Order: sequence, then structure tokens, then C-alpha cells
Amino acid sequence: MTDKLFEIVEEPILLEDMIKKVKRREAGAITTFIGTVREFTKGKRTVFLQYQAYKPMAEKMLAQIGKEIEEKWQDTCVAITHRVGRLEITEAAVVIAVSSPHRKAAYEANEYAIERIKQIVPIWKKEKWEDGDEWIGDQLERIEYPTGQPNIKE
Amino acid sequence: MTDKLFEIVEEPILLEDMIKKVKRREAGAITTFIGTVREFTKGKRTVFLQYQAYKPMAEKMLAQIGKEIEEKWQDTCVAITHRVGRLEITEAAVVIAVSSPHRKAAYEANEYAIERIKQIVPIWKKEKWEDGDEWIGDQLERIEYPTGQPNIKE
Amino acid sequence: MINILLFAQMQEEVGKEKIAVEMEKTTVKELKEYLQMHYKLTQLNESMVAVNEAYALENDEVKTGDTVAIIPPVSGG
Amino acid sequence: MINILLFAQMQEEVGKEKIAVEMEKTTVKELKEYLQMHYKLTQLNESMVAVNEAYALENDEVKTGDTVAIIPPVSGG
Repeated sequence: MTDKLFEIVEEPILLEDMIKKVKRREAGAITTFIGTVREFTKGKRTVFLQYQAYKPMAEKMLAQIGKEIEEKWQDTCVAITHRVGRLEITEAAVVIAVSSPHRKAAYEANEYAIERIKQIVPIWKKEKWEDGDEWIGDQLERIEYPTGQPNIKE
Repeated sequence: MTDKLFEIVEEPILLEDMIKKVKRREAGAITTFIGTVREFTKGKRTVFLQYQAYKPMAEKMLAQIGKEIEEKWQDTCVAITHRVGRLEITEAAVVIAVSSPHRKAAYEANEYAIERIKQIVPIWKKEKWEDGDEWIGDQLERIEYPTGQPNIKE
Repeated sequence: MINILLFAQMQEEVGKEKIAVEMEKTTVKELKEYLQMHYKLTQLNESMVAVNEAYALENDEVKTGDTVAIIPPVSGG
Repeated sequence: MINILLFAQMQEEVGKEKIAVEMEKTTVKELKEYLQMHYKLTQLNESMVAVNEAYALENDEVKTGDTVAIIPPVSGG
């Protein structure tokens, strides 16, 4: 890991490292979200996932989400790392860490981050099943763009 | 650490251990909450905190919170560890880990857990300031018991 | 004999973690009144009581051998 | 020359990560039409376009030297 707050990596993400990035003397709460590879989705068994990112833009978009959060929730500090490549069941694809003086903001900002990641960050996953594979888009994930486009500016 | 899902400990809490306790092939989301010792509260500087627990009952109450969560949010799995003794600024007093197939439940259940801990778990903290110390109760923390008592049964 | 456990500020006030009360059978309410008379416990009125590690109500029975904990407003987390 | 980056399913369809298009100046809309004509890209209509790593709108200008990425619906997280 590096000191970068917003990062696309190929190696496993270490939770303790993520905590270190946002730990501060003024924080009373740190929330983390770990998106893990689930074995069954709608009854279908996943063998593994393959993630691909448009890395430089993805890191920019993660940083933009961090900026949005710092504007919406004062005194929060955010770090997000998304992993790409082949991921096995139970492995972490994304980790979001938010520190804040008070807990409410830490929960809200964290949930906001994952929603935004699923809207604007150029990362794609390919599901490998026992009988085939497919790149997943919003049709399957049911993320709806009411305007036909992601909400670029929040 | 042990395998206990609900535990009062005297040593530092390791986040990776907490994750291991709730990690499952059916989980797509793991949320953690880390309650850390904050340096300033309402402008007053904390030097360190001293936590005390009625340990056997505190562990029972943590387990009760876990049971409440599993009833309210299907398929969630919860682990809570609270540390007692002297804690320095930035150290973790409590860690809550929740795994769930979907993220919404993981966030909600996690936030529910910390709210309930602050209501029913027999743990107390003493703030050590530069000019004295004090055991903190609900008067200062502004937790209100509308009935004059904690809501024992949720 | 009923064992009374004290915590936090009240433990410091009494200077002990535990008080033994020679009673055969009583209620939570009466026990609190007894403690109020014999000890200076500033937080007793705002405290909950647990009997054998479970929260109890004012009229619940307490008998010899029970462990009673006086639980002032909690501040964990 | 404009560099077009492809990802996910469309990258597999074309069999390349990158296409170079010999154009001096165009718009996002026209570039999409050009790609539609020359390549079989099943997700082009539902894709966003980024010019130099920032999301662009249909009428935004694209000129030689720019890097254009075709961004199908994302599925990170």
C-alpha cells in the first residue's frame, strides 16, 4: 500500500492500512465498508470475479467522491481503495474508511461513498460462473440512471 | 483474541480478527465501526480514558444486541468487542463488525449496534483531563431514557 | 446474604467493589432504600439494577445468594 | 489522431484495448456515430464517454491528441 487516499490496486487490501490513512486525534468514530465477493447472487454460484478499471480516471473519480464527502460532512476524512484483477470468494474488492469526530457522519459519509462508486467510478466486474461468464452492467445490478447518464456532478 | 462474537477485552482490538469472525461466503458487505478515543470533546482536552465493565453482564448484553440484530436484519452476522482499562487518544474502545449479503443491512445493523451499546451495556468511562477526572454518565453524553430507564427489551 | 456490586463513581464513593447485605428476601426497591440509608451513593436514583446479570424492575424479588449490580447510566462505546 | 480506449465487454468484442482514429476535430456524438459504423459495439448507446479522464457530454468537442474512453455502465464496488 501507499499513502494515497484514493487508489486502485492489484494486491489484497489490508484493512489496518486503510484505518491508518484516516486515523486522527480528532476522530471519535471510524467506519469501514468492505465489499466482498459473494458466492451466490440470485441463486447463481459465482466461481470468481474479474475486475477491470480505467485506472487514472477511476482514481480521479474516487478523489472526487472524497471531495464531495468533505463538503457534505464537515471534518470527515475519507480513504478508498478498489482492487482489480481476479478476486476469489470472500476477498475484498473495495474498502472505504471514513473518520469523523462523531459517528453519525462517519456512517452517512461511508454509505454515500459506496453509492457514488457504483455510479461514477469507471470499474467493471466480470462474473465467472460454472457455465460461463459475463461483464456486469447496470441492467443486472439495477442501478438506474434516471437521465440515462450517471449523475456526474452531485 | 478468541472466537467469541461478543467480548470484553483488556488488550488492543485487532480489526482483522473482527473481520474474520463475521466473514462468510454468503456476505457481500462487511461494515465495521471503530469507536476511538478523541482528543477534544466540547473544547476540553482528554488526556486518556479509563473504561470499566461489569464484564459477564456486558458480554450478555452484547450478545442480546447481536440477537436483536439477527431478528431485525435477516442473514446478518455480528461481532462486537469492547475494550476496558486505560485507553490512549486514537485507540479503539469498541469495534463492531457486521456482515450481510447486501450492504444496506450491514450499515443499518451496525449503527443499531452502537446505539444499543450506549443504552444497555454496563460499561462506563472515566475521562481524564489535564485538571481532573470524572465518570461519564448520560447527563454529559445526552443519552435520554424517556422512561427514566434504558429500553431493556427492544 | 445478598452481594451488591458497585461500579464507576459509586464504587469510588464507597471505596469497594462489593457490599454484602445480610437479608433473606427483599425487593429491588427496598434494597435501593436500604443502600440509600446506609451509604452515600450520589447516583442511586438514576441507576438501574441488575439481579444475576439481568436488568430488574423495582418490584422484582431479590433473595439470599443473588448478585445485585447497581448500574449507573452507562457510557460505553 | 484520437485515441479511443475500450473496456470490459466492448474491449473483448473489438479484441483491443485501444483504437486510433484519424480525425482532427469532432464531437463526442459524431465520434460515437463513427464507432457505431465501423465496429460492432453492443453497449455504445448506453455508454458514457470520457475525454481526457473526465466525463463529457454529447456536444463536447474532441480533437487530435485527446484520449477518449468509452465507459459502459460501471459495476465496481
